[in-house]
Amino acid sequence: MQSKLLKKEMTIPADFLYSPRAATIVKTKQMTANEKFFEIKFDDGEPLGHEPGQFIQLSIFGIGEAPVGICSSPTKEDRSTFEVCVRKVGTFTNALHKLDVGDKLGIRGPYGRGFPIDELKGNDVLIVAGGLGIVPLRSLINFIIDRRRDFGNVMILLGCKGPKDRLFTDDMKEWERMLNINYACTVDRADPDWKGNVGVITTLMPGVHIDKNRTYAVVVGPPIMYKFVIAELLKKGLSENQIILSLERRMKCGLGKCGHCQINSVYVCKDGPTFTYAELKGLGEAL
Amino acid sequence: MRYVSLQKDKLPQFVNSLQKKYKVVAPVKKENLFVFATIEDPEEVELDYMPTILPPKKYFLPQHEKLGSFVKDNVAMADTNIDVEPTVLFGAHTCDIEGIECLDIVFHDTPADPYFGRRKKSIIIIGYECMKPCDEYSTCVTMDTLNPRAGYDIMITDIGDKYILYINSPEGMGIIGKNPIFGKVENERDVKTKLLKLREDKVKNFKVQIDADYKELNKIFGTSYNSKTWQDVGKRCVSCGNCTAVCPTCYCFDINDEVKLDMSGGKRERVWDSCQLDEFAMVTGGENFRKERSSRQRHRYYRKFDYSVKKYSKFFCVGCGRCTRTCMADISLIETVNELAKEHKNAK
Amino acid sequence: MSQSKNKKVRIALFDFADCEGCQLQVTYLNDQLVGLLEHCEIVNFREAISERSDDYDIALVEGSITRKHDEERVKKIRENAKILIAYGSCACIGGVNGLRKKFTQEEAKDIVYKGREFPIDVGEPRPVHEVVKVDYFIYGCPTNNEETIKALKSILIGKGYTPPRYPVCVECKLKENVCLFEKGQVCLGPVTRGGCGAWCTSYGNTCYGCRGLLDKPAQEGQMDILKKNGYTLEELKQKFETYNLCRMMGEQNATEKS
Amino acid sequence: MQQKNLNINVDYLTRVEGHGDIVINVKEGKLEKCELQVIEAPRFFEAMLRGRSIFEAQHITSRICGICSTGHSLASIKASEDAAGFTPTQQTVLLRKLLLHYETLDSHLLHAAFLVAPDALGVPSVLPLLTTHKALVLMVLGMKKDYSDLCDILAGRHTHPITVCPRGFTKLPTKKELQKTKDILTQHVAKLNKIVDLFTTLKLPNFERATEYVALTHPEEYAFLDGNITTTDMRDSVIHPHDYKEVIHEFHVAHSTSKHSKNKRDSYMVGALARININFNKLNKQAKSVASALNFKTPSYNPYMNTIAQVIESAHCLYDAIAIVDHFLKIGINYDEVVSSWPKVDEWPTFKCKARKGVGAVEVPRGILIHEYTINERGIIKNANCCIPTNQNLANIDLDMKKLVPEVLDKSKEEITLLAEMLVRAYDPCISCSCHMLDVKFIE
Ligand SMILES: Cc1cc2nc3c(=O)[nH]c(=O)nc-3n(C[C@H](O)[C@H](O)[C@H](O)COP(=O)(O)OP(=O)(O)OC[C@H]3O[C@@H](n4cnc5c(N)ncnc54)[C@H](O)[C@@H]3O)c2cc1C
Ligand code: SF4
Ligand code: SF4
Ligand code: SF4
Repeated sequence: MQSKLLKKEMTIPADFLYSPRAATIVKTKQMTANEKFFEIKFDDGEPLGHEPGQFIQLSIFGIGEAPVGICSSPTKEDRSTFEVCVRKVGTFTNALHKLDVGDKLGIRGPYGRGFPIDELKGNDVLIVAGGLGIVPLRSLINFIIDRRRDFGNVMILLGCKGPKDRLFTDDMKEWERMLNINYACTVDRADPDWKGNVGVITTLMPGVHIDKNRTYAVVVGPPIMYKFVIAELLKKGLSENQIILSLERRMKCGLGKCGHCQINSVYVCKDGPTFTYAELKGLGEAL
Repeated sequence: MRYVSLQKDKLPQFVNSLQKKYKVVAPVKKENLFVFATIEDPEEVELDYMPTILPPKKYFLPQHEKLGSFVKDNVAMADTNIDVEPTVLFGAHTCDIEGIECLDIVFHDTPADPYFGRRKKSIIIIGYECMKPCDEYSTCVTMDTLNPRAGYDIMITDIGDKYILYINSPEGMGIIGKNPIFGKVENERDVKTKLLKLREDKVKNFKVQIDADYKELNKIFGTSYNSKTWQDVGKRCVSCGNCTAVCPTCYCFDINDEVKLDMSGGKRERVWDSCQLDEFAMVTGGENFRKERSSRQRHRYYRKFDYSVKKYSKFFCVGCGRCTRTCMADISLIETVNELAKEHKNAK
Repeated sequence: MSQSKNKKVRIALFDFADCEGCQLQVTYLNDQLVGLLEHCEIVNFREAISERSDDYDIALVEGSITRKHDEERVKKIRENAKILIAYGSCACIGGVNGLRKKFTQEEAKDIVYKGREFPIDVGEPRPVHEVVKVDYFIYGCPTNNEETIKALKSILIGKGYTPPRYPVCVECKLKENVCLFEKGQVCLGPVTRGGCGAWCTSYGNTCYGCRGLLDKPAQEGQMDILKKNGYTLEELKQKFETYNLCRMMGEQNATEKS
Repeated sequence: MQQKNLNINVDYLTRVEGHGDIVINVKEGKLEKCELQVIEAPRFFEAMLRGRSIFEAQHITSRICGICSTGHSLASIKASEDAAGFTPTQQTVLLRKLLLHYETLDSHLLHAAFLVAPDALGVPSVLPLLTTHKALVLMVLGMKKDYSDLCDILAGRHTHPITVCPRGFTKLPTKKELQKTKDILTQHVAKLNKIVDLFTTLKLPNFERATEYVALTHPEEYAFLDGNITTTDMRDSVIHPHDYKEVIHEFHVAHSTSKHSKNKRDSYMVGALARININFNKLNKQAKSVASALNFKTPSYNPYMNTIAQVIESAHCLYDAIAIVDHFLKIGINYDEVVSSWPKVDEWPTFKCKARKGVGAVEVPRGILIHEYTINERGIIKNANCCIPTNQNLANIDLDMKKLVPEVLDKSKEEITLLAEMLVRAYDPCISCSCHMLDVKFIE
């Protein structure tokens, strides 16, 4: 289950295994009360060189590190920067939220196995995002948009708690507008201005028509969502190999050593964070 | 020359000669138990010892290890090189050597861990073969770690009237060198035969307590994931983390930053962690993927007998018995595995 | 807390019902104290200096809150302080003061002040957080300077401080001590919050639980262990009580209520 | 003398351990009120000990006072052992003496150099001394750190010692640690001389009031850890610690949460001055030569001289500590004597406690400290009483002040305040302790 990336890493001098590379924040945006967007550039000008679905370890010395997914596509116009979107939940993320344009931070990575782009190519792609799950998926969606010709039908289903919790609303407007993308969004609880769907994400599923022979579903969201969405997808006839998920676990090293992200015999940081449902099904602690 | 002999009374002299060039760490007494410690006086060395409280992994993966330092307003980590004093690990048992081998596999798996690598390179391992069982908790026969195999520079075997030293590496050769305290071995083939015979004979002294052999073990774990044994073990466990700390093949760690008092900088270090602790697998939002003590204990066993086999084709239990010895709740590896073996057999 | 270059963070120490042992630890900081004083200023430290001030950022509150008068005093401190730290076990969990709770106020007064006219407000020993909001906790009887420094640094750079949630055993094993159970003794290490560096057990004594029970102690497992070692429930309760009576009584009340 | 009104209220005495206020009220030249008020949150240790085992009494009573925790530990252990009928080994006794010496040295030096010297040099606190006597201040700070290190070696920590318990020590120092101990103590000889030099130049107020002095005394040594009780009024007779109540009569006063004590007179004094007045001849020769260097003569009725007595005692303790360490360096430590703080299950049958009383009397820096426990046959404390040195001195302090203030009424208010403060400080009171322990009587 080793990705191409691991070979790349071997060329990093050993000393730098735990040493972050210096980077600077070039743009920030408060997306919701708790989520903030950062555009980051390496001080040496090198691109990050990631694949959609991979993650990096952000580092603030004195505070610590935290793994976060990359939300920009490697096909982005300005390849010298990349983007992340972080929810404020604890020590590190609180400290990160205090940073602004011009502030420096450290980056390790990219790490992990991204979404299986090669397999998705030529096929239909159903993207299901719940809450923060949109963060790594945005990278994939924008990748697909930039390489639209390589993919078949593309459907995006989005679920959030409420209209105010929606991330990347600008992108969403764009996706909604695009004719070659099917886009739907639902919220658990509406507010007076909300005109769209109301209900958990599975309520969108019946309306989705897929060709089970050529569709891959890429699903990212909280653990509770997986259970229901996977059941729906299997009902629609997708095979376990056609369902792709991304998992979140506690991580310290990102290098397959520290043991925190271990799910049964796999390490999320190295073997994942993306998996096919087939890979995870037998793992008792995965979902 | 692969073998030399050493008169028993010359052992302190040998240790003394090592001390001239190396820091020597060896088993010494601590109250009624033993620990590996830097020795000052060769007389402190206790070769007839029970497995130490902590295995020698603490020299390869220290309890607290600095990864590097940093200064304020600079994101680069400096000082990532570690200097390891040339060290001799003296008198390590074969099970512990096997434990170091397990760690070696993990830390050399891509991407290789530079800190472990450097320590491994700087530590010369002189093993000491067990001729009799240490206590009823070890399972070295089942785990096939009783006899020396690999991972050491020199192996000392007590053949009764004297020691035979087997030299297994250029570093080992460097140590033996031309030191006159060692005797020449006339016929290396004879010695080899003699040692093989000795090993055949000594196994008889060891009582095998696990009701499954090496090959069956993995199969047993293949069917035991949902065994009720885990509930029983979980009920007794107090999550003190002792079993993982003392295990020669447990290597999980945490990474922490600590700033200096004047806040001008600080260091990033890694500290031993334990999958038995409540928070170990907790993520944002409070979700904990191994909330129950039973699932954490199961995880530990599976890391020894199943996951490691899937990942590295190797058992990560070396049969040292420490986890059982240290557990105040009397959770016994032998009992647990036998319980699983029984269930496995009955299911069949 | 953001620090501007020239204004030092002002730290104040206060004591309530206690032995002042935790404050005393501050005087043992030596070089580290000097280092700390580069960006902090200690105001209100009755044991060492005379000056007093109401202008401080961080208040270290030592001791349990007992009397009405103390309750008001600590409320004032809370108002003045940006950050309030419960310092030491008396402040964090009630500590040995909790043992007083085995008696009613009247009994206690009678035992000690029998025949005295002097009015005495006995009060109920309470950890500080039961009276005012506490931002951080530094446990220990006495507090351990290594932890105090670690916590202060961590708070000063804005990271905050969470004491370990694992038991004393973790640190004890890392120090390679011979386990007390191995020697046939009863130790509260497995159910006591770590962070002291296994202080007592490293010196051959048992853990007395001075840092308080873990949030989720394996009480059943621990009882089993102790019983196996020949100790009675009564002895056990006694051991737990030494530092944890405030919490134990609180839990009892809670169950009584429900 | 002019007719004067004076109202002094020193709220929160600084530079004494604990909370205390001095109140002096003079109306038209007449002293109306003059007392040391001690009001602190009471903690009821007396109640807390009830029903506890003698094997945890040390741990609990140590928490009476962080500053005097070693003294409380030792007195408690002695009371426990006495009650259980246990005699400690010679090694244990010597090591306990060593620990008590550390405590005395640490406390005396801090008091003399940091709390009293500033007064004698006419500065408000130790801080100005940092400019005038920087080397000395740093030296004393260093010594303080040394004692904390030495306590770490022997007891695990200074505040609330870990290794000391009934029956012995839970951990004994290694040979290397003993050598380190010796090195540190040897360096202190020269350092102590510097402090002695400082005190030869200092002038302490001239004031005398003869009172009764109470201390332990021992036929073979300058009594700290062991001895019988005697007083200067008892001449040469002694009483066993069990009968301490024949001398120490406690009573309540309104202005303090602490108990006061007296014997035949209205008050008595305990502490370094009392000890030296009684046991001067038993001082070692080094201490005696310090006494002559400081021009100290017994008996001294000047309470301000308590500090001088402390400096002399420091010399005694230091040289005695070195002798103890030398002894162990020579014959080695017997590590088989390590004990557990609480008897193991299999040891219990060997404990045949009888229901009886045990008393531990120890000379701690501030004077004689007594713990008295009555236990049942299972070693459970039924009744406890503790006499704290500072409490025993409170009545004497009040009477000293009542004599002192009229003698100095011609001075300014500031000067009077200072003299009164200095007087209280001379006693080195630990108000923390004094409020935390009172009479302990259980009515059953
Ligand atoms: C592969 C991966 C990708 C992620 N991508 C994103 C992202 O794009 N945006 C985002 O906002 N968050 C993301 N996260 C989650 C993010 O890493 C955590 O929210 C963050 O580490 C919390 O750190 P903290 O110091 O702020 O919280 P803490 O104060 O440490 O703790 C808050 C909570 O988070 C848990 N936690 C602590 N450390 C981790 C950790 N390393 N991983 C997971 N949970 C942890 C704690 O148990 C606790 O419940 C990702 C996590 C993983 C593993
Ligand atoms: S699991 Fe137990 S017996 Fe096996 S290597 Fe680890 S400590 Fe030793
Ligand atoms: S926690 Fe212990 S050391 Fe601290 S003040 Fe309270 S009794 Fe004293
Ligand atoms: S070992 Fe136990 S009693 Fe001792 S300091 Fe630590 S928590 Fe407190």
